[in-house]
Amino acid sequence: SADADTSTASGEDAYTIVIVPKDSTNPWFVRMEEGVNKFAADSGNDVYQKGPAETDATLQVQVIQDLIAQGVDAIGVVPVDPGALETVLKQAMDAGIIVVTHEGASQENTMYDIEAFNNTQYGAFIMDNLAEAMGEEGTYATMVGHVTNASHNEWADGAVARQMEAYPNMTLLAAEPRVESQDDGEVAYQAAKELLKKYPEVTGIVGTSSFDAPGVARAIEELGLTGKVFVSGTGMPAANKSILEKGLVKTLTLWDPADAGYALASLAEQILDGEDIADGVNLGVTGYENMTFAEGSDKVLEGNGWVVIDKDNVDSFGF
Amino acid sequence: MAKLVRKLTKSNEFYLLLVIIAVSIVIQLRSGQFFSANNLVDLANAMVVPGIFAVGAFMVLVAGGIDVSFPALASLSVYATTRVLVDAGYTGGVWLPFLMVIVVGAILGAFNGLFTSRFVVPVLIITLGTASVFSGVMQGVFKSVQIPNLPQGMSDFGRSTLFVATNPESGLTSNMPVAFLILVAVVAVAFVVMRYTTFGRGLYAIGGDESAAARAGFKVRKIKFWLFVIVGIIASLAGLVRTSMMDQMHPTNLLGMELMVIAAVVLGGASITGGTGTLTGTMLGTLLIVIVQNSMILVGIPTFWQGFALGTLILVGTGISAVQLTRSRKRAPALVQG
Amino acid sequence: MVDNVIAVRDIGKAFAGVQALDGITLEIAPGEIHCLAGENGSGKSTLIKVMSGVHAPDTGTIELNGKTFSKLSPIEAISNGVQVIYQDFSVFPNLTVMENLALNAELAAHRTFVSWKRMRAVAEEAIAKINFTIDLDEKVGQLSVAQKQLVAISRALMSDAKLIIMDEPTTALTKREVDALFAIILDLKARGIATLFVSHKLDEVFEISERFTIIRNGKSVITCLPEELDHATFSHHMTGREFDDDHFVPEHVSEEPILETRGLGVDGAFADVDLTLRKGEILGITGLLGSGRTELALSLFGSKPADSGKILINGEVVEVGSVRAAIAHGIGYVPEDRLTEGLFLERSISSNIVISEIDSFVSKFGALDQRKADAEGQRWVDELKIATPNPANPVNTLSGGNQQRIVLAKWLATHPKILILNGPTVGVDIGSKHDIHRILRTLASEGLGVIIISDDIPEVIQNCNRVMAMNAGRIVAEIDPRTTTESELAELMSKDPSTIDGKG
Amino acid sequence: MSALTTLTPLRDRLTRDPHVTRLAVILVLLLTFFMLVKTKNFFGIATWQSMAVQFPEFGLMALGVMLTMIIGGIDLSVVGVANMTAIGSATLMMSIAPTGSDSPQGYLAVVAAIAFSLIVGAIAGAFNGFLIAKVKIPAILVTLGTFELFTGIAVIITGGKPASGLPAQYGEIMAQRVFGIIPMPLIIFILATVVIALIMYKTAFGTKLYMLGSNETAAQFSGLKTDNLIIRTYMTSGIYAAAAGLVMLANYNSAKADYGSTYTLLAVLIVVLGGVNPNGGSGRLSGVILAVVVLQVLSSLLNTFPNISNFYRPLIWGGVLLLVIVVNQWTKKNRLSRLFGVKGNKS
Ligand SMILES: Nc1ncnc2c1ncn2[C@@H]1O[C@H](COP(=O)(O)OP(=O)(O)OP(=O)(O)O)[C@@H](O)[C@H]1O
Ligand SMILES: Nc1ncnc2c1ncn2[C@@H]1O[C@H](COP(=O)(O)OP(=O)(O)OP(=O)(O)O)[C@@H](O)[C@H]1O
Ligand SMILES: [Mg+2]
Ligand SMILES: [Mg+2]
Repeated sequence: SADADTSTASGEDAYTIVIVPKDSTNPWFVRMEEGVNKFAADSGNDVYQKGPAETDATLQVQVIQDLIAQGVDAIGVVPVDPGALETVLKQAMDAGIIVVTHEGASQENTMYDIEAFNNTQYGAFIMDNLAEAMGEEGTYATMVGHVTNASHNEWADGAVARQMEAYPNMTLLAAEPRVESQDDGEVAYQAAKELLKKYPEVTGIVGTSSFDAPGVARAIEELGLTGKVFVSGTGMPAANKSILEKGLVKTLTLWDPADAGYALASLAEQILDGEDIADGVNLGVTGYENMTFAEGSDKVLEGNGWVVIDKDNVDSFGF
Repeated sequence: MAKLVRKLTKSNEFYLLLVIIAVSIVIQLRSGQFFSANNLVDLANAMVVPGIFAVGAFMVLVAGGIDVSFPALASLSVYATTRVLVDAGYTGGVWLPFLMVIVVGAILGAFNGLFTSRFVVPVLIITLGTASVFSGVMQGVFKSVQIPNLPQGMSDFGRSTLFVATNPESGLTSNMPVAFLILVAVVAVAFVVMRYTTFGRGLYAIGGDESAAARAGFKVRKIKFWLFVIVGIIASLAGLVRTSMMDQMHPTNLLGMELMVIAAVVLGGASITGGTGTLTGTMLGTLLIVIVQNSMILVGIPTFWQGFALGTLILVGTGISAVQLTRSRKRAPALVQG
Repeated sequence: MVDNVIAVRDIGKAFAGVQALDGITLEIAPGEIHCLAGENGSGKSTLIKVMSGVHAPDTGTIELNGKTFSKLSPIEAISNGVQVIYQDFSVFPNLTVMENLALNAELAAHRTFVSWKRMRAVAEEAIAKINFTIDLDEKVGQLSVAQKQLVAISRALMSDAKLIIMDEPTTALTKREVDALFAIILDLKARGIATLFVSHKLDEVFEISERFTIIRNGKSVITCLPEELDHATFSHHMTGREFDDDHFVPEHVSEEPILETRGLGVDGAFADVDLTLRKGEILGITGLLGSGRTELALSLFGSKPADSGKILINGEVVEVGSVRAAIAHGIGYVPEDRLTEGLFLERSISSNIVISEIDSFVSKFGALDQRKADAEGQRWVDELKIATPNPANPVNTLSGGNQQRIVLAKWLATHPKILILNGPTVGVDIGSKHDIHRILRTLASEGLGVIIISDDIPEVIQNCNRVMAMNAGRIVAEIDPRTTTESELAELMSKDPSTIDGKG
Repeated sequence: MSALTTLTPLRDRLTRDPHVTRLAVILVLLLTFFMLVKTKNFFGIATWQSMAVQFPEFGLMALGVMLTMIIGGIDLSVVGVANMTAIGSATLMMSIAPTGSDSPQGYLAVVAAIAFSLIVGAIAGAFNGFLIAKVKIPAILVTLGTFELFTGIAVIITGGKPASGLPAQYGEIMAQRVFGIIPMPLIIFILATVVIALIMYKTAFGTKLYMLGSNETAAQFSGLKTDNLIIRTYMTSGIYAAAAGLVMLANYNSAKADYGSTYTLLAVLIVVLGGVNPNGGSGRLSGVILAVVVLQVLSSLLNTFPNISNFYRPLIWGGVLLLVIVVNQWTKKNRLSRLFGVKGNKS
């Protein structure tokens, strides 16, 4: 039926809107595609998602370049790396293509960027969850996918800032403030084990990548530190059901990527329709119904789209 | 005795062992943790997957080829297995997943084997092609995504432990996974095959001189074909172990490991042109890389410096054995014989 | 009538464009010692490969053990009692002597598991058979060419062969080893085992063979008994040309030596070597394997610089610390093993020839004048009569004799003043051999200083005006070849060194 | 006259090497398919411009890898060199011409950065070459180690963040369209190809590379400075990788330690698809160039099909490589069936 939709929509006045995620194996973007497809069905436009085969800025640029060459109407991007995309997104806009981004607050060459939330606030929220688990005291470290990953580092920075202002009894591990999981559950596991062996004072780890929390949780369980050391971070419900249920992780945070995908496509369509984008714009999905510009910005639209999952509500999401 | 010393100083394994000992001592001095029981168990744990892969890479190197397809092969066979079992709601023991990855691994290995045995083209070229095909099939045809919940048997296997090592000081515990036995078994079987079977000696013979092997009556094509079937099985076992131990199927988790594994085997003294190398060297080479990769935080190397440190260590480690080896070969008396 | 151990009839075999064999028929009786002779590229090796199942013939049949085959597999050939010692030995350089010797037996017995104990026993027995001592645990790649050859020979002799085919088995053997091999062949004969033998050394051929088959351009020329031929007619059948044997007499020898060494030595290889070479001379250096002759050559060529002593060129002490230094001093070196040390097999003939002087075809702006380089290649191809349709073809399209000329051409192209040749005619047929000797003589008469290192005694006796014998790392004698017989020289080479009061 | 003499051997080479001919046939078939199925895209200049911006990045790396493979080695460090040098030159440019500088200052910065980048690339390559030739560590180990090392240096310099904020002049120069249509990266790639062609076929160095790759011992015995050759080869590869880094710096207007992480294997794939023997001694530039173009056209073509996931890209690349292997063998043996026939005396 989706096919039928596309074929009828490819008529004269249907728009071609392409959403370019960071990669496509990650369940995150698989979920995002569901939102994109839903928008395609709702709007009747030619809307689809096409990402690079691996999370790699250069590959993502190539996908966008090819889309420019094909003359699509709008591109919605989740940048692997905003800096790397500036040139190609500028080319796209110069070619008259509508460009919007998601998770790219620092992107200059975009018309609008939508954020499910503010990165610093999101980091703070992760910290709040970790602090609660740690009883607001103890030493912690932060873990990012790669030190080169911008949003992970912003979240981690936000988390540290939040601890500074709100949790005086907690300290950031000075020797290893930030470790890498290389977006790999096995590396997260090995690194966490090393960290906990070398620094017995560490009782909490701020995870950011969706691979972090499960990997760290495995290490905590194996080292016999369940209930003594805690991890928080981002993760999808289904992928983390078991660690939540075992109590290895109390809470994880996320926003529904399907909604973000829907909102991104919807924003692009509104711009194409010539609608005025202003504070309070409604992108048609929960959490994105009343978007406001971030402080001092006329590009970054923030919603309030994050959710907390714990062992009680983990089954209620359906993904 | 003198002969033994000469043999020792000519062997790559000897210098590698010295390097490993030196590195361990440095780590011990810097962290005080290296020789603790639970750290050693952690290293053994981290060694399982690269170790199993290394055995396969070693066998291919001996026969004179470089196989870069094993991570893709393992990913595809384990993904297919897990997907089918999860979709079928399989809740039984781990024997079926094992059986399935062995069968799928053997079939994919046979695909490699068909090409390598029938075409006079370096294995590196062929496996670059098949690796792309394998990962393309996994990601494109199977539309691979993470599988968060594994069949119960695989989860249980991944969690089962041989024993638990406790650090008396910190009270931390590390589990020696049952999967370590798979590494031991693979190494043991490979040792027997490589040393005591005509097939294994055939691999060495082919790596030494392929046409001489054919003239001597080795069935070169057949041996190459079965080599890749075996390597397919070995790689798939590694993949299944990794997936079970992670308790999740991440389709791309293994990809990109090939170069590090091959480097470990070459570090262990296997020649990239074939015919030489030992399993001992292979395991030592892998161990060195695993130690280095898993001791950065212990040693206190800041995250930003870890890539630099890893690169330096690879170069220093390989450099020491290379220099020593050239030296001892030069020192050895030239052919004097009456 | 005695059944043949093998008979091939009307064999034809073509390789992309080359008719390597054309209607060859050959029969070998049990216990017969049969010699297959022919120039380089006449098809001998190809015929052997057909008989041993490596190549399938295009036409013709092979009769073996009363069965007729249109083609064989290597295993079929082996199990029917055909054993081959290939020209390239077919050894495994990465395996030990023991395995090289014993693996075949394990394979032939269709074993799944090998036993190292059994293999050691088998290997010990094999080397005992031909009376040669060697470390069974040494890697074959570490052995000298001659030792490799002996390994290949002992391996072939192990099985229950009915026919042993030897493709140039004696190329790297010294007289003593050749004698030992002949004793073995005669012993085999006594046990009813036939031998098919390819060699380019005429003396040997006449010494051992009972019957000759001579082929030329892939066709049989004659099959006859040794009595029916002498050296000259034999050579004539092979090449269609006439040769005359004479001693080399230098036309003009300079007063001043061009090359001298004083007390030259390399630890563990040779010591106290004093030699003098003048322009116009051909100096022979001969010695057994391990006598230090190759190391001496390598140290003169800078590849294994001397540990002690001096080298003088034109009376001046020079440092020959590297190959490039040697070349700069006008020294050229034709190495022992042309395949591994001399040739770039997959590259073109002309680039092989010009490589050592390639920098001279570079213009001021750094551009290589390819046409000039090709012309130079073509010039040497013509000059040395290298048989090729096109100098752009890769070297591996040529046979051994022609390959050797390429190595020679490479050095002549650098206009050397001193040319050192290590085994210049190993594996080269009489025609080519003769041509190469002619070339060397001409070069000497043009004022070059030539050193031939060889254990082919007739070669040095005929082509050198002075010969030095090396034994156990020392020069033990210098002889005048016109007044010394081959056997005297052979004795000097092989005597127990302690009984000779040599220099130092 | 001179153009004629350079052209003739080129044509000779094209027709003499069947592998290259086959790649050319594949390309023609591919283009025909493209033209028929995606006519609109095929005739749009934008399609070609976007390709011309993309392939120089990995194409330049492949050219360097090609040289190292011709001498029987390999260079896995190209991506590390590219990122390290790009970061270095970005940092340099920003310090010479911080935001707000005037344009002469900016151009000076650009020139200095380009020179700096190529020099650092040469040094990095020479370091590889030194370890391979003098310390005698296998090339695969050396370059894997230096890949980690160079990437590590890039991470240390930037703390893992992108180096951005380049003077506008850099982007301006690199975004030039020569004759209004040809993108700068393509010009750089063509220039680099011409240079490498001259090196390979018009200098003694080129000939020596092939000889060295064919037989290292014989090369030594022929008086070639083998160590020096090896070092110079890796140096050239380093320079080409640095050039790729400069192109990436322009394409992304920033440099970062982990850009182009998929290019290592892609470059190797291109070189072997182009017909270079990984054991050294043979292979042609024309084959490698064709392989670059074939892969680029294939992937751009794929991107025009919304329904075909990018995951099919490796599948198709691998498929093309295997296909070429099969076809090569086929024509060598005349009949493929013989390949699968049983050897023995059953005929
Ligand atoms: N596999 C092959 N492919 C192409 N040509 C070949 C092949 N093998 C042999 N030839 C050609 O066949 C001819 C006969 O070669 P063969 O090796 O039998 O000569 P030969 O008599 O052994 O010479 P030599 O005395 O030099 O050993 C030569 O012209 C050779 O180039
Ligand atoms: N399997 C093969 N494939 C390709 N070429 C071959 C093959 N076997 C032999 N040749 C070629 O055939 C020619 C003759 O081969 P062969 O090894 O018999 O040399 P040869 O003629 O015996 O040399 P010589 O007697 O001078 O040592 C050589 O040029 C060799 O490269
Ligand atoms: Mg021959
Ligand atoms: Mg011969």
